[in-house]
Amino acid sequence: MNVLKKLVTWARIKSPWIIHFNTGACNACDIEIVASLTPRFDIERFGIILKGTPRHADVLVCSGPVTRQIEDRLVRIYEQMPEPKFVVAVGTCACSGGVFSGCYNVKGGIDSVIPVSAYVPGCPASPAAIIDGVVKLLTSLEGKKLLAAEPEAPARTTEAECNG
Amino acid sequence: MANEETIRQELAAKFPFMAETITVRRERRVFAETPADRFMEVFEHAAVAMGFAHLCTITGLDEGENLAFVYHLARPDGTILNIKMTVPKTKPVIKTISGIFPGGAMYEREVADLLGAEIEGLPPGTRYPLPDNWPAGQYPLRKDWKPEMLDEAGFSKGEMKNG
Amino acid sequence: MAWPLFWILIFPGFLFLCLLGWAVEYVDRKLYARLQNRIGPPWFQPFADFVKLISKEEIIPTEANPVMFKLMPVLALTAVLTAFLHIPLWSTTPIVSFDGSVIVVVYLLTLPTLAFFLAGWHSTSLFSTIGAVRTLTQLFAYEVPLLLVVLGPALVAHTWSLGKMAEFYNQRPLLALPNVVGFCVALVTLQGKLERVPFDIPEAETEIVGGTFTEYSGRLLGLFRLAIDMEAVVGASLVAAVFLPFGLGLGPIVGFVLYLVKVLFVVFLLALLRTVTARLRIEQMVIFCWKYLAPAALFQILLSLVLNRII
Amino acid sequence: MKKPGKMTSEVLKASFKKPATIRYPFVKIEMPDKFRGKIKFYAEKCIGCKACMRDCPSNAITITKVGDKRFDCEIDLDKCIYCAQCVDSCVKKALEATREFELAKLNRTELKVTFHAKPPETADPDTPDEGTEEKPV
Amino acid sequence: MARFTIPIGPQHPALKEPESFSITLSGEKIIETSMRLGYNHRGIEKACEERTYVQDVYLIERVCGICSHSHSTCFVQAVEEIAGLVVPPRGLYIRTLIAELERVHSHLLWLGVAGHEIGFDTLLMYSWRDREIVMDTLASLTGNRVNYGMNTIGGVRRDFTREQLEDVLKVVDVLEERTKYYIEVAMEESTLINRLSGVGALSHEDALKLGAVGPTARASNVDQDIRRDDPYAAYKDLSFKVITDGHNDVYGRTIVRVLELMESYKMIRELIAKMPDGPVAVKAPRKIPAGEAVSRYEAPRGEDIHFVKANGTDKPERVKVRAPTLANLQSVSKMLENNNLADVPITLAAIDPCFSCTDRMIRVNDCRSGNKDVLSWESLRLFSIGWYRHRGIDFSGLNGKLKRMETK
Repeated sequence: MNVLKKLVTWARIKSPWIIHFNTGACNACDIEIVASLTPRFDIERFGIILKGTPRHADVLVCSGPVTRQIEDRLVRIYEQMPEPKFVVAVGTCACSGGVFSGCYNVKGGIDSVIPVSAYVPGCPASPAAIIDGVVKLLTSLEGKKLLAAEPEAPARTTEAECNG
Repeated sequence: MANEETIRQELAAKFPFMAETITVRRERRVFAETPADRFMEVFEHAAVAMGFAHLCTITGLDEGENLAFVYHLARPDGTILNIKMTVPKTKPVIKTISGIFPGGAMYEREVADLLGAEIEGLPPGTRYPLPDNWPAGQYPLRKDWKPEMLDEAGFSKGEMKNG
Repeated sequence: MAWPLFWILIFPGFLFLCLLGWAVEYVDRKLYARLQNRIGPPWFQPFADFVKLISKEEIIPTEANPVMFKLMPVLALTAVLTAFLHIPLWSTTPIVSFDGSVIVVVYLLTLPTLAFFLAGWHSTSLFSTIGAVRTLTQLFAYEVPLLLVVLGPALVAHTWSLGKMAEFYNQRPLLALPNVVGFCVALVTLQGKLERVPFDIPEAETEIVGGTFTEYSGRLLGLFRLAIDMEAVVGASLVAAVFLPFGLGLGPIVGFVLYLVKVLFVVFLLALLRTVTARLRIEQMVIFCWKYLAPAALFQILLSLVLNRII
Repeated sequence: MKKPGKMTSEVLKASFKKPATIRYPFVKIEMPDKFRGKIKFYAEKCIGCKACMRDCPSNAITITKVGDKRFDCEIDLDKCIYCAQCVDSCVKKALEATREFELAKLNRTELKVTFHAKPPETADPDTPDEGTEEKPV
Repeated sequence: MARFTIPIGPQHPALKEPESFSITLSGEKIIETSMRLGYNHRGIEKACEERTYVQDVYLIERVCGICSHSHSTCFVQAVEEIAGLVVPPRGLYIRTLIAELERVHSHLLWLGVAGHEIGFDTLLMYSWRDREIVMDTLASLTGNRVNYGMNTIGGVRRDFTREQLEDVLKVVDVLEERTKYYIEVAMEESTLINRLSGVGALSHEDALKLGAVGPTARASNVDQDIRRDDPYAAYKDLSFKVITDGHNDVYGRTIVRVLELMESYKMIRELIAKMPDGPVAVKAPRKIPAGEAVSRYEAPRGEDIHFVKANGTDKPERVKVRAPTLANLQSVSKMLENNNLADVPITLAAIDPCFSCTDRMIRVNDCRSGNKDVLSWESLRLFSIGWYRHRGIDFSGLNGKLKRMETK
């Protein structure tokens, strides 16, 4: 049976589909994320595709400190993603709120709203650093057995409103 | 420094009551202060007659017991005229200038949101920049306001959820 | 004996089609990336995508009708599989051969499109309903030229069975030459059937962010993508069997290699078409099909009738 | 009239050219030499004036006194914005911006880097060896 | 004609920023729009009052990710004016050099995004590939691809050696070649011209009345450029032409931005040629004496204005930042009038919104069927591409032509 587990974990590592979400960032990190798709860095060689809908995506790439107005939308997008899902916080603002962590309208890093699997510090995190972060996240999956969906998120049916 | 001097003389001649407040800080920068009630007159004269055709922005200041607003007007030749007027915090009402500068409406909404000024005659529109569910009566840019005041008003920051 | 089971499950059946489908998807994505001066995915990417999707949690929207929601991918898969049994791969006799198998194959190839429509319709999210409606409008546009163009060679061979047609052309390969126009039209309409750029209007990245498969995720999405890959293989081998029928019956090994070369050649042309063109809009696509493809197909039929007269 | 196949010659040519992709994780890339990456701390140079703590825009650096003339420094890589203002503010040049940019970590606690000062008895004032950088377990 | 309102949302998890527009349509024509902004409001001005001047330089620099040098220079100039610091000439020259390099990378970025908005993705791939050259130069000069951190109160933090400046000259030659190529595309390509001209019209008077700034205003014949009218840093010793254009529409803005690139290259060469020697910064006191100052800066998107009030302590009393995009946003509703829905993406992209201070959400409720459709930015973009392709303006042919020009 663990051959099957190994196979599934291998498959999850080799085909991580990502969805990008900007939670109030100064946009330097978003430009670097898009730059990693252009021919010079080309993350498709890792099997990574940028998907438009949370339903199809495995990895949620977030950039920016979470402002108050964005918070509920971030949670809604996170909930629409099927298990097992991961969150990569790109840039210092996403990791800890960065320079804006004192401002009144900012909640702090992404992990103050949703659980984060990998942190890529940098202001902005260069495309190479983002690729390094994603690769580290993927190689770490080899260790953990991720066959069954996490217990606390049982397969559930959610109301099919349009993706937020 | 010549044309700044002419601006000063012209303003001083037209509005003697504010003559001494007009100062020329450096080239292309003229600062002036007017009482609140005479402000519209001076503003209109500057914007229309003296050719200050571009309203850069409106800065709101919290000066202890009253609120001050600095209107930055720019002329194509680069000179900026900054007209300051103060209004008591108890009755922070100012008249809108979106009649002359429709673009100014957004700056006025920002001042109203962040400093709690009431703008008379402002056309209805969405609030900027604070969220809709922002507790009323909280004006972030006031000196006496602290971010913690938000939490008392039940607008909590949420605790740390670390995966 | 268990021959039929072997045929259905292993050889020209499910397993073979799966492997060939993934190989075709890999060739397509790699070529697409290389044409954009990028490296492109590794060779095992389609297999990894499939296994990952199968192991993911699937979310079924509450308003959606769960039975239909789950049934559609299976319907699409079965239709494509049964169609594959009718197509002569390298020997002139396909597994199932009867008079009229051409019509049946073309009909079976439209079933997946209906499955996509019903899937989009039943997942009730607004995105997918718009996507589903577009799948149907597109179906009407490319279906007629495809059918006409496949019937051309059948007329010349005086038979409706794919097996006999392959035999007929095998003896007189030269007769396949006038079918070139038909071959091009078949390629373009196959591109439409597989919903690939320039005809990927109902697909995920179209005008509506979700497209037909917005609400699908996990296993069902994996099955749908497998069905589309298989449909590509079946479509390519149908076009190869009808329009490039030379070299059949030279024994199993040589025949098999020749068949693979033919399918990869057709896939290469499809990938090229996908890189070169930009995405059409729905009205333009319908106009394009009726203004250019249908007349070309009719011309092909005329040519076949004239040929009929001569020989 | 739109001619769909116009790009064919160009696209075929592109497929024979070498792809413009640098294979990053397998081929190491170097940031230019004056790049502002992870900040490094030299414990023995520090005099504990805390100028860096005052000037850090996101208060990511904390200096703690652990003995006379011995200071530990703790840098939060997830708060730091890599502006290297601390390097400029430090009068004793005890801080330096390295070129290291691959700082991604899987949990946030690993992003706290502490530099410990040398233990007193072996501390030899004139040998400028830098403090041990010990990563939290 | 059925009149119905299209609120535009939700935020699309792609490149675009959160923003909310509500557009009233009659049939295809847009009658009026209203904007809901503030999704990116982080409360920077309040945070500035709680930090020292040295820290504020880095906080203000991160207001917007693409024009970070603009904001930090503007802020630092205001503080220097209050404190009466005179920045040594070499420091001013370096500051202006980085400013122009940032304008180059920002305009190239915009060119790609504009191409992407109208379905001409080849332009996106090409301009972003060339942009990588500028980004590498900036990384080797200033130590970071974006957020350069060059400015400090009283001057700049780094000095450049002769070789570094030589490399910049080489890079500028390569980029000038590429930009001539883009000008050729922008000027001649009929499909590009059809798709952009007549869209998002803003007359000269409206531009003045609504306070449009930067390339958006200059494309409506408003001859204003802070670098010439209110020169700061080293612009008074530079000779350059202010590009204005009479098209009053998106096509004019494209021309203005592309030609401005050429001007920037000339300025960079002049700056490096005339670079004086000497120190690059002067020691700044920690406590800035009481006073107030207004400083302006010509950011790639327009006039960026900062008002700083100091009260003698080491923390500013008040910092007011008005990003150029806020001024341009006023004129967007005027631009969108009697255009059609398909023109919304390119009109919005044409003011090159400095992403982090605007937000975009698109929500379509169809009055007839009554169901609420949420059209994301991406789908609105594709809708507009298709809508124009239906009218014969389409880019797939163009992609090829541009690529062939490229390989000639």
